[in-house]
Amino acid sequence: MRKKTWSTVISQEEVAPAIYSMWLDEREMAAAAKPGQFLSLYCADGARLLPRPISLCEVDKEKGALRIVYRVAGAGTRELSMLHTGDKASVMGVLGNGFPLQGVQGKRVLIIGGGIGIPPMVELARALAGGNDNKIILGYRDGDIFLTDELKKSGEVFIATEDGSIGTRGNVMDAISKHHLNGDIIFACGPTPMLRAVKAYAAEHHIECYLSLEERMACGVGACLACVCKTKEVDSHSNVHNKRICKDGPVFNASEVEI
Amino acid sequence: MRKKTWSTVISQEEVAPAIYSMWLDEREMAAAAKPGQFLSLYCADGARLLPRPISLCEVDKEKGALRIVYRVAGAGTRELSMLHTGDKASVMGVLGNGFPLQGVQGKRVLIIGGGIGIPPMVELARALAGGNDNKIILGYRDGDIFLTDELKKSGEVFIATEDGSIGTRGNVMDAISKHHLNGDIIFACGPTPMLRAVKAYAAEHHIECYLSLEERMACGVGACLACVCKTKEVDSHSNVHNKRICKDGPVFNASEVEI
Amino acid sequence: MNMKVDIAGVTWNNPVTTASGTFASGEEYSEFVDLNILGALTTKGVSNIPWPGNPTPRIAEVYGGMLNAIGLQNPGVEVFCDRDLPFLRKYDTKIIVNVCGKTVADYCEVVERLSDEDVDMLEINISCPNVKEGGIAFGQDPRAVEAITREVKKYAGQPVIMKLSPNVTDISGMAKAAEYGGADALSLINTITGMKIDIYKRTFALANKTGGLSGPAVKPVAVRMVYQAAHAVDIPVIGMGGIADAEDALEFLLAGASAISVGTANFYHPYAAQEVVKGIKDYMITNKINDINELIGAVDR
Amino acid sequence: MNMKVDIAGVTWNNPVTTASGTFASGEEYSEFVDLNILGALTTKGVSNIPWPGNPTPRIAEVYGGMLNAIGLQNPGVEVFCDRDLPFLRKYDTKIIVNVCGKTVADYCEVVERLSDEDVDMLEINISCPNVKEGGIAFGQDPRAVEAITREVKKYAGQPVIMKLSPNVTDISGMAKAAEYGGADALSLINTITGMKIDIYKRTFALANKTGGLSGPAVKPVAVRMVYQAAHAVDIPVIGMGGIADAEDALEFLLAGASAISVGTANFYHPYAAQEVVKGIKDYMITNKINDINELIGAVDR
Ligand SMILES: Cc1cc2nc3c(=O)[nH]c(=O)nc-3n(C[C@H](O)[C@H](O)[C@H](O)COP(=O)(O)OP(=O)(O)OC[C@H]3O[C@@H](n4cnc5c(N)ncnc54)[C@H](O)[C@@H]3O)c2cc1C
Ligand SMILES: Cc1cc2nc3c(=O)[nH]c(=O)nc-3n(C[C@H](O)[C@H](O)[C@H](O)COP(=O)(O)OP(=O)(O)OC[C@H]3O[C@@H](n4cnc5c(N)ncnc54)[C@H](O)[C@@H]3O)c2cc1C
Ligand SMILES: Cc1cc2nc3c(=O)[nH]c(=O)nc-3n(C[C@H](O)[C@H](O)[C@H](O)COP(=O)(O)O)c2cc1C
Ligand SMILES: Cc1cc2nc3c(=O)[nH]c(=O)nc-3n(C[C@H](O)[C@H](O)[C@H](O)COP(=O)(O)O)c2cc1C
Ligand code: FES
Ligand code: FES
Repeated sequence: MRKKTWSTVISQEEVAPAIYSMWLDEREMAAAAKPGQFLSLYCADGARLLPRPISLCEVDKEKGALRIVYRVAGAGTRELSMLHTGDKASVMGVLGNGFPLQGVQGKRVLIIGGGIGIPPMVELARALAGGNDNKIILGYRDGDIFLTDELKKSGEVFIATEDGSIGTRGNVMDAISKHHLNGDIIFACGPTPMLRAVKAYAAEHHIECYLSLEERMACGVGACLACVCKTKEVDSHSNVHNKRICKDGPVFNASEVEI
Repeated sequence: MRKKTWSTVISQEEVAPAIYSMWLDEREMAAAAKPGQFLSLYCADGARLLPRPISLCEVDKEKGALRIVYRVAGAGTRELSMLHTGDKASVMGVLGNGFPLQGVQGKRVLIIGGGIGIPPMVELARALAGGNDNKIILGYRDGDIFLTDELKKSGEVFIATEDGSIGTRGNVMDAISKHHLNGDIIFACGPTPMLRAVKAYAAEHHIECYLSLEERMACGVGACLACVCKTKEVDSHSNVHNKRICKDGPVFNASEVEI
Repeated sequence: MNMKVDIAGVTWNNPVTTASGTFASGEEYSEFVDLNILGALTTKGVSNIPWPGNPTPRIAEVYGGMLNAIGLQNPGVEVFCDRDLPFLRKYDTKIIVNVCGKTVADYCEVVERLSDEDVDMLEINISCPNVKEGGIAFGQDPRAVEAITREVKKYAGQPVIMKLSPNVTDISGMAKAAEYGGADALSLINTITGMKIDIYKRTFALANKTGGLSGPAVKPVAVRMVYQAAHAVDIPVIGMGGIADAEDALEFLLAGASAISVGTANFYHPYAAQEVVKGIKDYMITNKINDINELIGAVDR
Repeated sequence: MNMKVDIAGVTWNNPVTTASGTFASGEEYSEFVDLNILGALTTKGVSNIPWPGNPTPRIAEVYGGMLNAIGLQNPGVEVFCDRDLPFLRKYDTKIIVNVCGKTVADYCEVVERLSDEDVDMLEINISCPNVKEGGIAFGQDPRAVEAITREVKKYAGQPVIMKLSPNVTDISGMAKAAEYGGADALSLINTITGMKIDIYKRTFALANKTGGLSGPAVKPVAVRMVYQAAHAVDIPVIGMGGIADAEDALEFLLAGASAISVGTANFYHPYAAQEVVKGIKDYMITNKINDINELIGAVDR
């Protein structure tokens, strides 16, 4: 289910400095949405035409609502942060493939989120909360943490902060080794250096690992070839060593992509 | 007094189909404003950068408020028409020279407004209402008239409509001849064909005549030379046969400009 | 009411196509747009062998538009013929295959390979600013334009549209050169070379340093060049550059374009191409235009 | 912290000037901006005799910018010297007089007339797309650029900035031609030729049919050309095209411009030039840059 439409803002609040949480009324997209998928949000200002891709943080299928949590990174997200209840947001979705959930049942899951890569982990952790022993490792810059309460409902949460103000001082890998965390499968989203470290760790320990990647996007639907990542093998669609993050991802098996 | 600022919208309403009336909270500009001057309004959408020049319709010096009345002519005025009480409007003002009021005292004044050239006549007529016998001739397309109530307070109003639904069928000149209106001085604002007719009429009857002109504007302050009109004599500023409508006008003695 | 236009002997149901590289081979946008509604569908550039394209970041947002340096990534003509062409043929629309290459021989190889395929027209991209060899180098010198046109025409089984670069002093000269070389039609504009610098990282926003500017920002330049080109030649001109709605499209038709392409607008408004077709029709009804051909070049009349 | 830059031997207090034709001779904007804060003030084009300019409409709004075809209306060099120069000399800013003409002799006449005046630099506009004779015709052929530069230099009492047109295939070649001809500095870009059509009236939006595109829409093209020109020559380059804030200005400095001009932005934000000066200073403080010259061309370093 893909469409572009005007969605009504149900609510918006600042959950940490410059981090906003917005609920959108979007029944059709909510019905189809899977954890790890994303939306393209568009600006009202005609100077800014390209989409702002933002991951789904929560999906309320019953209410027909979608939650996104994002950092104000520039003019586009600043504009979005100024929307109020009842305003309309221009949204395309739902986009991307999402995290693979088949066969995860019963496995020990490591859910790793760094900074603004944490939001997609909320819906993922909830989806896996039933049958799995979720360990959720979250990396923040400092004590301004967000979404930890939501995530605590779906597993055991371990926090790392760069300045050491909460939890382990350092990054998510430091928290993993400090707490001797083990798992059969890893899901991770966060800055590229973090994803590289996670990938290396997974390879070293032969753990199945899925990463959610980011790249600049123009179309969001696989048509423009802006958002590619390098792949180990020739991709069947592109016929070269490239996959499209927006359509073939944003979630990839760590072993198939080169980051 | 010229500045560019964000003014608060006090109120806005649709006074006729696609004709909006907006009051702006702008004490400093109101204090300086004269009838016939105008504001430049700017769009929020960065795709549209140039000003929308709109005449002052009323000036409330006591409240520090300015009224504009405008037709939704395109995307920019459509955007303006969507502002509500409390919203901010980007405004530059006050611009232009305004109508010359010295020496008008005691004269028989013909105030002629056509269509969206009517708004500036409201403040002008009020300023002249004390000591003059104002005849106010208004031309509309059809029965959707506006600002007539305001104008009736400042003189005797004669209406012409193109479709004849109210008053004289035809244009302002038809109303003037039908009612045998005479005057010692004319102030007019409206579409160019109307202004041409007024100018010819004034010349024929040797009546002093002031016209408010329109042209596309970029700067609004006399710097870009976009908004010129042809003049009979070499202009002292430009040193050619051109005057700037935004700075040297928008009001000109009919005998000095070629339209 | 007639919306059909004749482009070099090929009759399109209406004058609207998609700009190469902004609509892939149609599949991705078929979820948003009924492809049957398009006068023609122009594909992403196709080369003789698969091309991997440029490193990322490949795009950057700029005021009223975007820069791209995709670098003509494509799966190659074989995969195109085996997979994309059968998909496209399901629809009632003309198929224009955009062709790219590094050498004249490369272009000719693709053109020859396509000559027996069920393709309606070929568009030869001699104006891509984002590849080191080929592309724009051919499109900035009138002699090179004429030469490559003449060569490609020898192998072509379909009418040939030469796609011109706006990065030139004299677009009329380029248009004439393509016409002398035997082009059946022209299309323009491709993207205008631009650059964006990230002032915080003090580096180029694109891995390729420069990229092609497209979107509404380029429209006035595109309308001017289409006007000039259409007045310089007797072959049809397909206009593009910043077209996002029917009003934009009509500007190009009035300027002299016989057809138009919707490009970057597809990205931010996936229904754009379809709405342009509808909007042109509405304009014709409102303005009592019986034949779209009355509008073509009408700004001068 | 040093914000001073040396442009062909003239020291500006900071690298910010106004683009010719967007700031008249300063008087109109002196109500909004403290002219003392500008590194330099560049005037509207001045010719030997008064020029009436083009018929109206002279401008049209376009997406993210504007088209203008003012046609270089100006009161002529005598009025300029008698009225505008004394006004400008009251301020602590360098004065750059932009010069236009129909023939090489016209240019030389103005340049010679100004040679003894209290003017700091001359900017020779060989790139105006809006006049029939002169202007852009000189700016689209490297030999013509070199020749006019050489000629003008003979009469100039001040350093000469040649203002280049973006409507060319090869901006580096033009930059080199001006340098060979003896230019002391370059400025670019002038406007890009564009066109707008009113689809309801089916006529041109400008009386002149075509006009020059300026404003944020052109910035990526301008940054690219400034980068190319700055890499092609050893003389300083003054960058402009769509600069509206300090971030825009810094892009040009990083690309290689030694100074920058604020143009169209003055129209819609009369405080722009002043805010650009302030914003560059803030950026230098935040990023611990002691000398503005460290930033010039720094994208490559
Ligand atoms: C699949 C995906 C999911 C994402 N999910 C989230 C999320 O849940 N929460 C969140 O805060 N951020 C998320 N991001 C990053 C988010 O898209 C950017 O922060 C946002 O686009 C910045 O827009 P801006 O206008 O504020 O910044 P600007 O820097 O002004 O944006 C300029 C341009 O660059 C693009 N851009 C800038 N940063 C990024 C980036 N990191 N990735 C892709 N494009 C970028 C913008 O979309 C825009 O086109 C996600 C990115 C991707 C690709
Ligand atoms: C001195 C002056 C006073 C005016 N007073 C009023 C008034 O009181 N009420 C009112 O309804 N209208 C008035 N107008 C006309 C008003 O400026 C235009 O209707 C308005 O700018 C249209 O903007 P738009 O975005 O809706 O239309 P668009 O056509 O989309 O505008 C595109 C561009 O053209 C310009 N433009 C379009 N029409 C005009 C015009 N007639 N004059 C100047 N520029 C134009 C716009 O400013 C903009 O830059 C006045 C014009 C001038 C010059
Ligand atoms: C992402 C992207 C990819 C493009 N790829 C091609 C291409 O493969 N071949 C080609 O001839 N033009 C290509 N173009 C140019 C467009 O077809 C078109 O000429 C240009 O973008 C101007 O139109 P627009 O402003 O409507 O996008 C591409 C443009 C974009 C934005
Ligand atoms: C209304 C207007 C008038 C201009 N007049 C001149 C001129 O007289 N001489 C000149 O060299 N450039 C002139 N220019 C070009 C500008 O100086 C500048 O090169 C161009 O507009 C690009 O910068 P911008 O996008 O910041 O405006 C003019 C531009 C505009 C918009
Ligand atoms: S953003 Fe266009 S292919 Fe991914
Ligand atoms: S609008 Fe610039 S001089 Fe009048």
